[in-house]
Amino acid sequence: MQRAISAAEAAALIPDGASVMFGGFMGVGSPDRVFDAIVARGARGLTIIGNDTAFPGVGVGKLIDAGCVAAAKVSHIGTNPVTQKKMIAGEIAVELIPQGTLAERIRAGGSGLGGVLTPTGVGTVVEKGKRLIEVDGRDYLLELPLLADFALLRAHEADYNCNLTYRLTATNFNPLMAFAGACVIAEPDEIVPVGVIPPDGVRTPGILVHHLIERPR
Amino acid sequence: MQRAISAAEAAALIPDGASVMFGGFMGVGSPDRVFDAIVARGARGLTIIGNDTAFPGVGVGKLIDAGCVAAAKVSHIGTNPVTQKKMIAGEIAVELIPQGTLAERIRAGGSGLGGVLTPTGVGTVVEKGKRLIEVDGRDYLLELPLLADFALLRAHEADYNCNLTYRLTATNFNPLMAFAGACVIAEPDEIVPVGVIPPDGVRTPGILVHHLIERPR
Amino acid sequence: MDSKELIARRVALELRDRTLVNLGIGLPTLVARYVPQGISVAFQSENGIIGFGAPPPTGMEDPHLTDAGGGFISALPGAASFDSGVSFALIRGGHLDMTVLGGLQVDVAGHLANWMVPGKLVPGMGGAMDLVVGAKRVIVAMQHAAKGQAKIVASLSLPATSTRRVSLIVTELAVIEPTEEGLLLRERAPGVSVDEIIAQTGAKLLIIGDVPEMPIVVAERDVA
Amino acid sequence: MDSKELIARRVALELRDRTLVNLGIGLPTLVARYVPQGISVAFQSENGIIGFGAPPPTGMEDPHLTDAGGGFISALPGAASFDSGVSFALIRGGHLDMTVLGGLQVDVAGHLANWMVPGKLVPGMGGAMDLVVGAKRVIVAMQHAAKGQAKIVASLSLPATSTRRVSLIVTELAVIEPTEEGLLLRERAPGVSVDEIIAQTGAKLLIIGDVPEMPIVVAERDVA
Repeated sequence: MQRAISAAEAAALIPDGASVMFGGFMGVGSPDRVFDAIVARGARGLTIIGNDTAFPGVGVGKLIDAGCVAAAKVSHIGTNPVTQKKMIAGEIAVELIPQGTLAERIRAGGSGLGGVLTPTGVGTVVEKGKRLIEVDGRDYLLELPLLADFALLRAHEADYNCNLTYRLTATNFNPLMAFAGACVIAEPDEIVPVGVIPPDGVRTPGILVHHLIERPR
Repeated sequence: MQRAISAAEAAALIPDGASVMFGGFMGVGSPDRVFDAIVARGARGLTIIGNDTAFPGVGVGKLIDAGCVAAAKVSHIGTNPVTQKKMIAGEIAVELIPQGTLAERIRAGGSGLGGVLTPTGVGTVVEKGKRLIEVDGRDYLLELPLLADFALLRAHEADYNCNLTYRLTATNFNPLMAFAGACVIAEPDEIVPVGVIPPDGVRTPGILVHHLIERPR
Repeated sequence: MDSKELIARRVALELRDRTLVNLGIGLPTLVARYVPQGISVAFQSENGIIGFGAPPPTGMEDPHLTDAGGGFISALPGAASFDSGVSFALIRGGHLDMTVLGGLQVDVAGHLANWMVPGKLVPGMGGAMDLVVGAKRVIVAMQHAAKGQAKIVASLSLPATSTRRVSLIVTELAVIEPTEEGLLLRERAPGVSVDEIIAQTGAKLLIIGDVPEMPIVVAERDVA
Repeated sequence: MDSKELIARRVALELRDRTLVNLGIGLPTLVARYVPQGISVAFQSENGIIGFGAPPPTGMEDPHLTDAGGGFISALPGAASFDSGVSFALIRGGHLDMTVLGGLQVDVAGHLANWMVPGKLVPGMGGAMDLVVGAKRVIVAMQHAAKGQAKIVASLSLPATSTRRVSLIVTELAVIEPTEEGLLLRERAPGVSVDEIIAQTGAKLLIIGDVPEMPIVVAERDVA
């Protein structure tokens, strides 16, 4: 077992230009303390990968506000006018990905698949540049795996082995991203002794997690 | 909410010739009471889809012994000499599928994907008859979705809404198969009132389950 | 009754017992208020829960429990929560009986556009493309026209959400069913004439015999 | 010390601290007994658990908790259980640091065959193909020869498990590393000469300088 690190230490691990997956859905289930530390560090040029860009001043929206982000691969930016403004100004390159496809691409990356075939997006602008593959007379898009230099997770409980649990709709993309970051950093609400989380209660095996952020004080 | 049914009622739902997914790994986490009822009904010509054929007289092995099975799509038959004997005699058509590929094909079927690309099996006899697809210079096999007429699950707890939990290594293929059966039948160890299983404890949402087998008495 | 409420009360009649239903953000969310008596529906929110309920009492909001718009919700007894992979396995895998979505345009082929207005508004598709592809029935709940512009059109000027034909369009003026032959006018709102509907529609409507007034759910329930 | 124990004690030296390791059924399972002091390893069983331990006390066996061979195991504090999809996401996704597998044949290219003997024995590949493709290191732990037949051969006569070159072969006679240039003889068992190894090997071995005796783990631990 290793010690938990501070949010500032985590932010120092993430270099400018890194690709960063983050849990969260409209800011719910996001690693907020790590986000604050990334802003405090003044990171630049990040590629962020997650469901949405939340709201100005909320969740990953703080990174957008502070100019940390060069590119975003997300399913939705409709609730963050700052993202929209920066996209139109050419400051942030936005790739819009259907939400289910985003989930599958992250899962494919984390589980060693070369891609998945999805019916979602066939016949729309989403198919641009992608291979169409026919199976049993139906067309599918070949969607490719997504991986990232870092995966920043928000968990509910962590034990000393880094086993994680999540809470209700704060779960969202977090368990998928735990497989897809070269360095996985989890920010839990609580840290408990080994054995407090029963084996069947674990949602992310601790072996996937490289660093745990210390408990909020 | 609807009433739980008996194992015999479940067996009566499954016609000769049906395709049947079943949970279990060497017989652990298998719907044993439904298996017994299928044998008692004298079912014939079933196509079974699961990890393995367990042992003679154990789990799905009982269906093999009783002559219920015409075809098996499994990853392993090494622990069941009866399966091997019937395969050699031409009584059971066995398709051997790598275990991880079997899991992904079932998941693809249950989640509306047209297939997945896996590196597993490339360059081996497993690739026979399959499309090879190159992504970023690496070859993958296109593995197609698996669905079945029935999915027979073994659960630990079920609530009146059919929400399910599983226990330790009895989990195995059960949660994946819950998405992939046209008719999903779950055999729980315990049935508890709604609310006893908290939302974060549910491993299979009850909306996927069509019938619950009554509790063992 | 304002037009949104009318639409929601009509859409609620499409709910069937013991089904799983996803309601889009905005107008579609209202449908949950009008579930008919005797009908038990499980609502899914694509951010990861089945069985959510009305907002909790003041001071009891849980920051880990919101709908897809980020608004506080509650969980009903027997609810189930899950990750986004499972959520879209449910949606894309054909396990969702019905989705109710807002619309920007629907064309004569029943194709929906609801996720962007190029150069103006680019919110992103979120879960809409998966929902339209995967749900067994797709109901579009929208205002019949916007700023004097017809939203039911001969062909889409906005990017499509899917090439799938939606199941039903419900507006404050009419209920229209896209069919192989075209847009079939099924019902008209109380007090609205067929001519008024035609005047506000940018695509040819099929009209067969008398067009009845739309029924609606009268009672309001405190379900979600 | 019998040959299986010798192999297991040598393979155990390949274990690294803070890693995830999968042990195949049979001989490889023995490796868990000889984890070196100061090394903390998490063992995965592909039927769905990380952190399993030795069989429980008599009468405390849990029918819901077995290894991939169906034998009763226990769970250590901090264990995690999961479904087969997650289990193989771990394996195929590169999250498994090492797997130890039995072998029927390994050829000069380091390709493994371990899942069937056509016409004789067709157990099926189970998880072996995924393990060989996905684990960061693949160790083959096997008897050097079987019934007088070499198992390390010029080319496979049995169906391959994968086209990937395995990382290391450990037998009761030798430790051999498949490399781009061929099979490199790294170590010989205590008291075994290089000539004896060559005589029992069906493929050319690369021999560079003196071949040292293989070290082994001496202490036995009660871990799993």
